[in-house]
Amino acid sequence: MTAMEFLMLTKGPLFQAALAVFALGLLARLVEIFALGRAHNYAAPRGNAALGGLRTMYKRFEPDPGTFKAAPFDVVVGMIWHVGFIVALLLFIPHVELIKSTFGIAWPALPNPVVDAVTAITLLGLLAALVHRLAHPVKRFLSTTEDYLIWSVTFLVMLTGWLAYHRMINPYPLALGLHILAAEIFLVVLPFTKLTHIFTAFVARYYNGAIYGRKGVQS
Amino acid sequence: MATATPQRPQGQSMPTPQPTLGESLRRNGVSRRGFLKLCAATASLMALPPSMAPAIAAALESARRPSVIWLSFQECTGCTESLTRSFSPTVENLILDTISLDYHHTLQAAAGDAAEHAREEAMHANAGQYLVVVDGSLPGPRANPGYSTIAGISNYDMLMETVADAAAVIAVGSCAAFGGLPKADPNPSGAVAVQDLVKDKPVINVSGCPPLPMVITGVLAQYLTFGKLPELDEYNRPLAFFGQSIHDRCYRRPFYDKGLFAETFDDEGAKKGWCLYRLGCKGPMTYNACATMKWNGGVSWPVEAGAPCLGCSEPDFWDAGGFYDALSVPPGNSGDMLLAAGAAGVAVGAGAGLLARSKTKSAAKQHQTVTAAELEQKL
Amino acid sequence: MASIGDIPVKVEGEPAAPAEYGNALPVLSQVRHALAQLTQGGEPTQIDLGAMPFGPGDEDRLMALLGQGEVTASVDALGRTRIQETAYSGVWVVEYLNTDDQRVALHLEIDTVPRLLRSQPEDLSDALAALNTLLAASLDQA
Amino acid sequence: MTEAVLTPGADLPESGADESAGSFSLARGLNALREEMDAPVASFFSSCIHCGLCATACPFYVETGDPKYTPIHKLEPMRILWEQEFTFWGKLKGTLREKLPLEKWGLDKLLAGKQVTDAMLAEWEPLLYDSCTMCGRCSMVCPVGNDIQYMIRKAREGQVASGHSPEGLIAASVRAVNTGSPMGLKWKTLEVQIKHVEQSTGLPVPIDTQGADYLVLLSSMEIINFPEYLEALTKIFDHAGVSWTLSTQCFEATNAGIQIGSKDIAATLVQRVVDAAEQLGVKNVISPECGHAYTAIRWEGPNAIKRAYPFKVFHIIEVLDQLRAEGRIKTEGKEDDRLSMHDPCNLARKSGVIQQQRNLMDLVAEEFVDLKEHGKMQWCCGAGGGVSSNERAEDLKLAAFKKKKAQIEEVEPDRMVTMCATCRTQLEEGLEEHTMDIPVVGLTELIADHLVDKE
Repeated sequence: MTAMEFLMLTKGPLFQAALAVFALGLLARLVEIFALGRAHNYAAPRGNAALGGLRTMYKRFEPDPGTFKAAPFDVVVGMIWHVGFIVALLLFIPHVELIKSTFGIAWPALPNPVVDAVTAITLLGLLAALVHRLAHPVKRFLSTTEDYLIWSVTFLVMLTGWLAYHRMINPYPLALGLHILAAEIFLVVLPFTKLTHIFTAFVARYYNGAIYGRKGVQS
Repeated sequence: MATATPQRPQGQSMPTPQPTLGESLRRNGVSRRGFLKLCAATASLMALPPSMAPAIAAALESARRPSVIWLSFQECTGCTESLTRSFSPTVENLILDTISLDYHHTLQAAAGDAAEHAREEAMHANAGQYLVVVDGSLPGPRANPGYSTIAGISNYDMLMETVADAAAVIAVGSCAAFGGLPKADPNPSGAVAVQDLVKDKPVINVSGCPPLPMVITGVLAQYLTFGKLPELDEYNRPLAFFGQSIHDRCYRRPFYDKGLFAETFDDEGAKKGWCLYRLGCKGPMTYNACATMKWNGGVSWPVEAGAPCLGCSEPDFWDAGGFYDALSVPPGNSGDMLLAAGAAGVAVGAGAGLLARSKTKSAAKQHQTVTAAELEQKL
Repeated sequence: MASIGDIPVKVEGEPAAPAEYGNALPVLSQVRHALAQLTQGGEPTQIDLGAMPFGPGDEDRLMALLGQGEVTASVDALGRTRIQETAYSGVWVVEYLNTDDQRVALHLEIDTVPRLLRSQPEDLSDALAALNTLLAASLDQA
Repeated sequence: MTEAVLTPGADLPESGADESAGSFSLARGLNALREEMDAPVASFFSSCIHCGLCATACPFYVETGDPKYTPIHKLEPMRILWEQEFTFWGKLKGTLREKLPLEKWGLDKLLAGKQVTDAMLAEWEPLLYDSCTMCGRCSMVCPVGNDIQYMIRKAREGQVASGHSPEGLIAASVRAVNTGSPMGLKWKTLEVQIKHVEQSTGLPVPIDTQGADYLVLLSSMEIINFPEYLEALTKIFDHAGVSWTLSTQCFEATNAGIQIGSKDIAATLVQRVVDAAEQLGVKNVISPECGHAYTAIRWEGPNAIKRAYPFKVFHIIEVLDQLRAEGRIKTEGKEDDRLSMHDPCNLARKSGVIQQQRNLMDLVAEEFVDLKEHGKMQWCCGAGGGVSSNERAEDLKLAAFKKKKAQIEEVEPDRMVTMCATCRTQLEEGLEEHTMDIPVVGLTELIADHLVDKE
């Protein structure tokens, strides 16, 4: 297979397939969660559950000062690479074009050198996160194969993207194809692993906020 | 230039050993300075650094004219048009005068049986030495040969017969090199590229739709000069011309790096000459020499004219997504598929969720009340 | 063969001033480097400007930066070749033209004298032989 | 089938009462866990990426440094069950394991699924009970928003049903159901104390007063360790002119069922409170200075008995602050030493009563200083959630207290104030263990001490 055939394969049928698996899997997972439902709560509420839920969806982006003090590395590195990942995903011009063509919506993007720098920082952040996972007693204790799997999948997407941007893999169709393939692996793996947290974290935060919001506490 | 193409008199047998290029130049009264100039221009033509000129001079001095047979199959004659519009007639003529273009059914004066006879004769006389240039793709061995024939001979038969005793094959244009437009989806004629059929001879691909004229002559010049095949990339294209991407050599590259893009063909960015990536430029994945050699005698080239690179020198570029869609945009309609898959996901999830829910419900039904009495048994 | 300039095109309004794409300065610094090499080790350099990814205006800008020097020469062999010394001694613009006066190549040469201007060794011996023949014939006549 | 159709749902045979302890089984435990699965649990388990930040919020991990005390790890059996039975991916894996010769293909390890076994539940018992007070601090810090405490409470249902709950809590539950008090306290004992209060205050303690505004509940621990509470309450209510009563039918507010994690036991105990309140026709029920009792009656109770109450439930601190706001509490003088406060988890973080106690402190304290992390981010004393009733957890309980101790040392108070008998006992014992001379007082008593004498 030539590099161009590989690129066409990843851009064409594989992309469609990955997108299909992703959409199907993710929605299935989400609906599966919601379908479980919740028991009716008979206790008289103190506060507004829905409002609390919505607030917590946002609030958990800000770490509380105590957690920052206890685990500054987690907070800073975690924040950096998550933001970096999202910036690279949503604000890189080729990605904006891709989203525009797929969903018909578009937004302003960042200059390439900015995304490049953000990506480099994100890669370093991910490496640091891995080292931390291997070194920190709690993280090492908790970590399963799946945790390392999703790290690898995430890292590969970023790495191949960065290498393709810098044209460090030749010829370019191969570089781009590898990046697209990595993204497809990411999409396919997402619904079936804890990568779903990208979406379910907001559901979880909502429930957390609603449970506490009902009791009058902003969690 | 084309009219200057030499036609060997009919029926004449193989001539006595031809003079070298150096000899024939001197015989024509070309001075040493003229020769130096020719070498400098040839170096430029071959995309070699000027410092290679002495080596070129030494090589050209003893170069002998090779015989060339040019076969045109499923093509639009664009490649020939490109070649005949080369901008530097002097150098061009010298190169083409030096080769012996023994068969080219668009350019040659002979027609019909005489033309075919010329081809057969050249093959016979120069067995193992001649070059075959092909433009156009051809119906593959399993396709209906009737899609393209010349003088009642199928393209496939003619190619295989002609190539049998060739020294090398040069596939000129994206059709010959990769199948091109005829091979584009759904490929009704079963078109294939030359390299799909010729496995036992070196094949040099000079892709492009059409290729830069200088690249065509440059490859010929290289063969003529050094008598050997140039270094090739993974698509068998000469690295000298196809070693770098349009993107890497594009004068608009700084705008890409700064993130300045034209978003429509008439916006401020387009007027200021910003990067055309978002307008579908395939420069990043396209390997060709347009950005430096340019077209029309160095006047301009597509990107300089404000048009995104179509990626015409790459395999299957017709099927590689819309010409005006950004490189990152996949071909096909993902949106509808996404909706369908999403709907299926909702259905699957609802099914799975309801099953799970019924599991909690049946668990609740099977609930055995914990009582103090039974707890007491544990103490 | 008609040149592209012969195609009748009417441009309405003033043509826009060519933008400058910033590729002149890198070449200039390459020239500076080559000149330093020439000064230190006597090693000449040739730069093929045809291989530069110039945008519209870049070449004009480079030429304006290099300026004009004292020497202008023309070589008539297989068409004209224009040779122009720049304002910087040792930096030469060499433009090769074909018999139709179209540019075939554009080089910068960083050297004490451009190669093409020098008499070539092979031509020297030919010249000597020719002179000998001429003298012999003249002496015979005399 | 016919029977099932005729008696839909509810009337399945009550199996517990007459069966032996052998009826607690893995199957019953797993069934109990299945009952507890809901959308929040599924979203929580889907979201955990093992960042381990919950560990930094847990006093048991912070003070021992043992990774097994990481809160989310305590839920591993429940997570395994969820993944296997409540995700299509898990079910698919299960089916593949069953139907395909994975071992032949060398894929058995890849798709290997851990099984929840009886041994596993036994192993997790100390993690779920001894090293967790269900304080909910982890639920506040989890970046993806997992309410871990919510799940711990649910996981304990499975532990009880599988027979893997601590002896101390079982005993407390049995006593609570059988005698009306987890400590086996009878009304007679309380009656003696009531007499004593009436004598020392000269005020009547109303008992079984029909139609009173407030039904006052107590906790056994208060009755035994802190008899001052009832006296203080009597004085304040007399002072503010509150119509209140005790009930002979039910005086105990605490709920061992909540702690051990049995909604059945919890329902039995809550039902007694509801019956007493409904019989007396009170408008409000007051939960005493006890944390989990408030959670039990206020939040879990209605769900345990599956209906809303015809009365409102308040913690005593809420009532006092209401009276203060209405101007019905007149105080004089203030404590002049440096006072700090411990928020009980159940009251503050888990119930939203945070400002009220501070309003009351302003009333009676000259120099009140909050611990650095307080309110919803307070640190647990280490004794709640049944840990104090679980003798096996004694060492861990004291270890966890070190976090509280460090917090107290930071602000160097002369005395600590709190409003939960369990917290108060733990603070007293813990401070004594570390030979720190910092007395602990209940907020209600502190208010009572400063009431303006009636004319």
